[in-house]
Amino acid sequence: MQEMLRVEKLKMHFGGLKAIDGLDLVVHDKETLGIIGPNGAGKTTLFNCICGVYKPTDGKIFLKDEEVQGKEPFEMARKGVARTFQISKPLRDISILDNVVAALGINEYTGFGSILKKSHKKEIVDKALEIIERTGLKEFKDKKAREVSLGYLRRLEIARALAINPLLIMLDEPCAGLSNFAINEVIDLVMQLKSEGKTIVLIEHNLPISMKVCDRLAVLNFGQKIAEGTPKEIQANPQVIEAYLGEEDDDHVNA
Amino acid sequence: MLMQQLVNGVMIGSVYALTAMGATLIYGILRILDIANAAAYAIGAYLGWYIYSISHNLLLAFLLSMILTGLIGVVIQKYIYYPIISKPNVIPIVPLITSVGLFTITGDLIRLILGPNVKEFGVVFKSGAIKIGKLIINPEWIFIIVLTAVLFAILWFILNKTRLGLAWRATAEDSEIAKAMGVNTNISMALSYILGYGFAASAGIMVGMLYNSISPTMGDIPSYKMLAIIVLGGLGNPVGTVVAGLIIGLAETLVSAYMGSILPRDAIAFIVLIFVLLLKPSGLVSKKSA
Amino acid sequence: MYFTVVAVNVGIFVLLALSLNIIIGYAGQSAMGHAAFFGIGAYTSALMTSTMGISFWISLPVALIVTGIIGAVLGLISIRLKDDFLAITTIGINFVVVAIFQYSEIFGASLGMTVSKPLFFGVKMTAPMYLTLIFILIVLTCLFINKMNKSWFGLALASIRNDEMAASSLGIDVNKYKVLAFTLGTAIAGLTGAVYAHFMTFIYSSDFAFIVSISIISMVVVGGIGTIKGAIFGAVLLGVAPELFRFLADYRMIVYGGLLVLMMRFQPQGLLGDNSFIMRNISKIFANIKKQKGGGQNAGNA
Amino acid sequence: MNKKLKSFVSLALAVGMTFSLSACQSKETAPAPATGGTQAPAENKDPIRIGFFAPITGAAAADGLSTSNSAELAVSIINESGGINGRQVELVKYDDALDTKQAVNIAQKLTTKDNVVAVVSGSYSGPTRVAAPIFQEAGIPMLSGYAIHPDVCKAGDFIFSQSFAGSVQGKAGAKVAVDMLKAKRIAIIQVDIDFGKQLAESFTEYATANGAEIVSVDKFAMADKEFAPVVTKLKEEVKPDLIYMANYYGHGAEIVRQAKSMGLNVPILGTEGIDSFQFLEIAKENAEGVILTTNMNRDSENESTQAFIKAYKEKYGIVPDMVGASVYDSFEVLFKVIADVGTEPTAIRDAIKGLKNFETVTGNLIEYAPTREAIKPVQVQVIKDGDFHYYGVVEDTEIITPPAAN
Repeated sequence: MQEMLRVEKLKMHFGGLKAIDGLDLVVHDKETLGIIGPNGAGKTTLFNCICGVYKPTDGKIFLKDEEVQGKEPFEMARKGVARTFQISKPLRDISILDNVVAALGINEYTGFGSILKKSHKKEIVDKALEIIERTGLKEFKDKKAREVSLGYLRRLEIARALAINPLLIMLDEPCAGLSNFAINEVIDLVMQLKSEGKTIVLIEHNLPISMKVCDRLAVLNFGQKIAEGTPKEIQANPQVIEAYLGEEDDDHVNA
Repeated sequence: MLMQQLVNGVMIGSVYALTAMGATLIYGILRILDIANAAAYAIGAYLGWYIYSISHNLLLAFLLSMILTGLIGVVIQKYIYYPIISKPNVIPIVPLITSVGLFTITGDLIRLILGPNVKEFGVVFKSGAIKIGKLIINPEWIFIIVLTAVLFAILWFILNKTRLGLAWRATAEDSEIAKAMGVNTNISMALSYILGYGFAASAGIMVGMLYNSISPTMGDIPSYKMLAIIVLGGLGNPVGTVVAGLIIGLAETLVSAYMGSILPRDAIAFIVLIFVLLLKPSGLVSKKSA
Repeated sequence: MYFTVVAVNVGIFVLLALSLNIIIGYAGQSAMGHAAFFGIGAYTSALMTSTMGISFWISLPVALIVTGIIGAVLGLISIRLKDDFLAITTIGINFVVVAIFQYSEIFGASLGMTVSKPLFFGVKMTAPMYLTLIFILIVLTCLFINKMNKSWFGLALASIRNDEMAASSLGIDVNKYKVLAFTLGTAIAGLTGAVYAHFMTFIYSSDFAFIVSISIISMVVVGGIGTIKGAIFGAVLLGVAPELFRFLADYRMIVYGGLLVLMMRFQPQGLLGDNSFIMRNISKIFANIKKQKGGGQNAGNA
Repeated sequence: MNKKLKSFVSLALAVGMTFSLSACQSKETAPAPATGGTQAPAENKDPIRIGFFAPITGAAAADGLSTSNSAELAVSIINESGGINGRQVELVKYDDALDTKQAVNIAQKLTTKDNVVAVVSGSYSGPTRVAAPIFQEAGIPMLSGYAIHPDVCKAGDFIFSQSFAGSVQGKAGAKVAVDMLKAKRIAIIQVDIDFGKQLAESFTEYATANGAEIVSVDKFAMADKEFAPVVTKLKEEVKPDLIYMANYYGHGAEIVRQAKSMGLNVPILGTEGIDSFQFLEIAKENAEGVILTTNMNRDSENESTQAFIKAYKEKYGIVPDMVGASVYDSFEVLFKVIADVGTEPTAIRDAIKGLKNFETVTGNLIEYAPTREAIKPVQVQVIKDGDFHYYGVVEDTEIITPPAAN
């Protein structure tokens, strides 16, 4: 199997806090890799390092054999790494359609020259509408992003990720805060992408979901990978149960 | 001469710190860059002048003027700022423009009621200048430095040692969460305005005494210099504000004493500000170390 | 003639509001020192025409470019500051630039600069000619902004305004576009300054003080931030206000300040902003007209 | 669709604005006569309209009030005495808020809509300077009360300055410093606007040519209030034997207060900028002994001077200051020439040019120089017992005649 993404000895320290501390990780082409772990394990920090939001303290990141650590977020996006955000970040005061069109322009943002290029050309709008149709946002296409509910904003994030025609899609807790109904819809959407052969990295707190969707799981704790394997293997791993599942139970008790 | 100039600088710096203290408090809690705080400074000075001229009691002039100006602050907060900042999707420039409007109204109102002319404040310290060796210190200066220190101590105490301070800090973090925690955010905000405008009033009186003059345009310079100071101090941090006030006071004094008239004073304050922000984008004293 | 002159003055504010709107309205960056760039353009062109004897018509594009370059440099410097920090830094830039005008002999220092009246095909420019020039510039600026809004550039600015992190995840170089927005906005302000200097025939450092920046921002916000019509409407409204309120004599500034407060209190989105009182009614009227038209057609069919 | 509509609306607005304005303009200008009242028959009983603008609001509102008081007083006195040749005078007054943009609008309104026959500026140099070319082009005479920017009168032959040129007062100050006060080492503190700059420059020129040395120059911004650093420096390092203050009353009061409290006991020489009751009020006893050059002699025997001071005090409850007196002068000049030659603006201009030895409240106006700046003796006053009193007068022709236009 070909490698899509390789993370080598990645470290991300904030002052004394070691958010990620010597992490190795491989994502294969066309697989869906789940990242799980308790709160503060470094999952979102990992995403931010891969996407260029943080400059890693140490270590290397390869995207298809190209060294990419320390690149700017917009460069990573142009290289084909699409992401969604845990706290969704829609472009609130423009329409859903424009949100998707903005993503389709990924290679058009060249500077002053881009003033001369019209954004809403017919083929672009058609393409955007197609993505909107696929992600189930059709009836909201003319609504402003701030006017639609959270469930649809998650879809919008996925729609934008698709629109940049990515090599790799990174989804950061796409189901957090959604109703069961909305969760199922988002899962269906992810399964659909998976069946189309997209490479996906998924952070998902909800274990049953990760188990159902992912081909492989990597478990993080304290910025390190403590286990990796198929969902079945992970379920049986005592370390994981202690670090993760146990804590989850505690959470429930506390709540 | 250096010693005397340092004394001058500290004194000017204390005036700045005192002037910016009220605006710092309000920014720290409500995140409003309130130019109208300079209007409170002028109103406070005029009220203090009026009360002093009929009562000849300086303490009464200070207290009554601070309370009355603080109450004006509460009214403005309740009926103008609060409704604005509690609307969804309001850009931060909106309260700023509102404060410019309020500032314009106040200055002109004072002019219409009491005339545009400069008025003599009329409090004169009988003791005259104090001489320590070659150093000369005016009694007004000592008064200003003491007042700045006292107000700063009060503010520090309230912020760090009282329930009100806790409520303010909670409101500053997130007013929704503060409400959920049982903080009465309305009262907490009202109190912040009483103090913020009251401080400004005391600064106005103090400066009126220092220069023995008050005028409707006396708030013009503080209106923007205040902004430079609270930003330099790290936005909303009283410690930072005092440090920033002193830095700007000293910088202005030393530049005009040793480098001659290379730049107007206003520009010096902002050059210091830009320089510091480039090195430290979050101001001199960031929020954490407050 | 009086109205022509007032119209030129208002037109200058319209251009300033439109240009500032690119930075604060479209790119969402709180720039509070726009008058500095207005001044840089004014002094640049005054220097060219009145000191070096170069034609006014050449000084126009030069003022545009020079101001744009300075805007880009200052934009680069302040790019890493956000929100209130950016706001205050740009205020600071305003003060420092005014201080430079005030203290440099080359700019006439405290005496200001006398600017010679330019010629247009051998004829001294008159107020109606200035009005025409300003009008052409406004139309060109509107067309440009309109074009920009429909382009990838406009979409990039909209993305940055809404969420910088999201924008960068869509392949937008946020810092570069912010600087470009600064460059465009300040360049147009510089061009406006060039026209202003020659129209007034005298410029002085305090013509470009912070208070002028505040007026321009008020115009953009009162009209409705982020729209062409809002910027124009706000500039016209607040630009003619001092003349309109003359009959109030002494109470003029109070009324002006009061209007500002009331508008911000009750219409913070601006008079022509989204969902403002006026726009709701206008769209209602349009909807009614549409309905009636539709009804009329139906009746015709029947 | 929506965007198209948006652009259409905005374009329509812009077009609408221009057209409505130019439409108004054509309506306005067409029926109005070229200049007011010029071809009027001798029996004309219409009021004579005189324009006036001053910074009534804004940062210079105190001067605006002072000058606007004078203007109203002058007009009410002439009207009570029956007007000019039986015609009443009507004051057309505007507030420029110290804003050049508004001054341009006002000048345009005065010339094209208000049909004034002449104008007095009660404003600072900026607004007066931008208004001057407009009056020049319209052929309406303007008298500038106290704006002394050298370019004001350069606008053309319709523009006059009622104040002596800045260079005149600077030189007169230097003469006082060098000849009367025998100063050798002089420190200058100047406000950094045209007023301070011009006075300081001409002061320096004359003083250095006559054996004195300028030992320091400190500039500060108009809004500055804090002079402790400068006074400290003068006292401990510079040690001058005279301080020349080219600034206004707010600055002056603080400088003399600081000097007193720091124990800097040298003579202080001011200018007309501190000629205001406000200086006395703020500086109090610290002002005692300060000498200044100005245009009005409070101890003058001149009847009109005393009458003006009395009338002003009665009407407004305060004593007039230098800017007020200058504006009052301007109106007196206008009333005189209009009474002599009528209301035709060109005739008014010629009459002003020809005016000689006219007694005003600020003393004898000898004549207007070829640069159209008033030539009159420079009064030297001293502050004694909390009021301005006669100290001397500078009358040397070579000093009070402004240099020819350069």
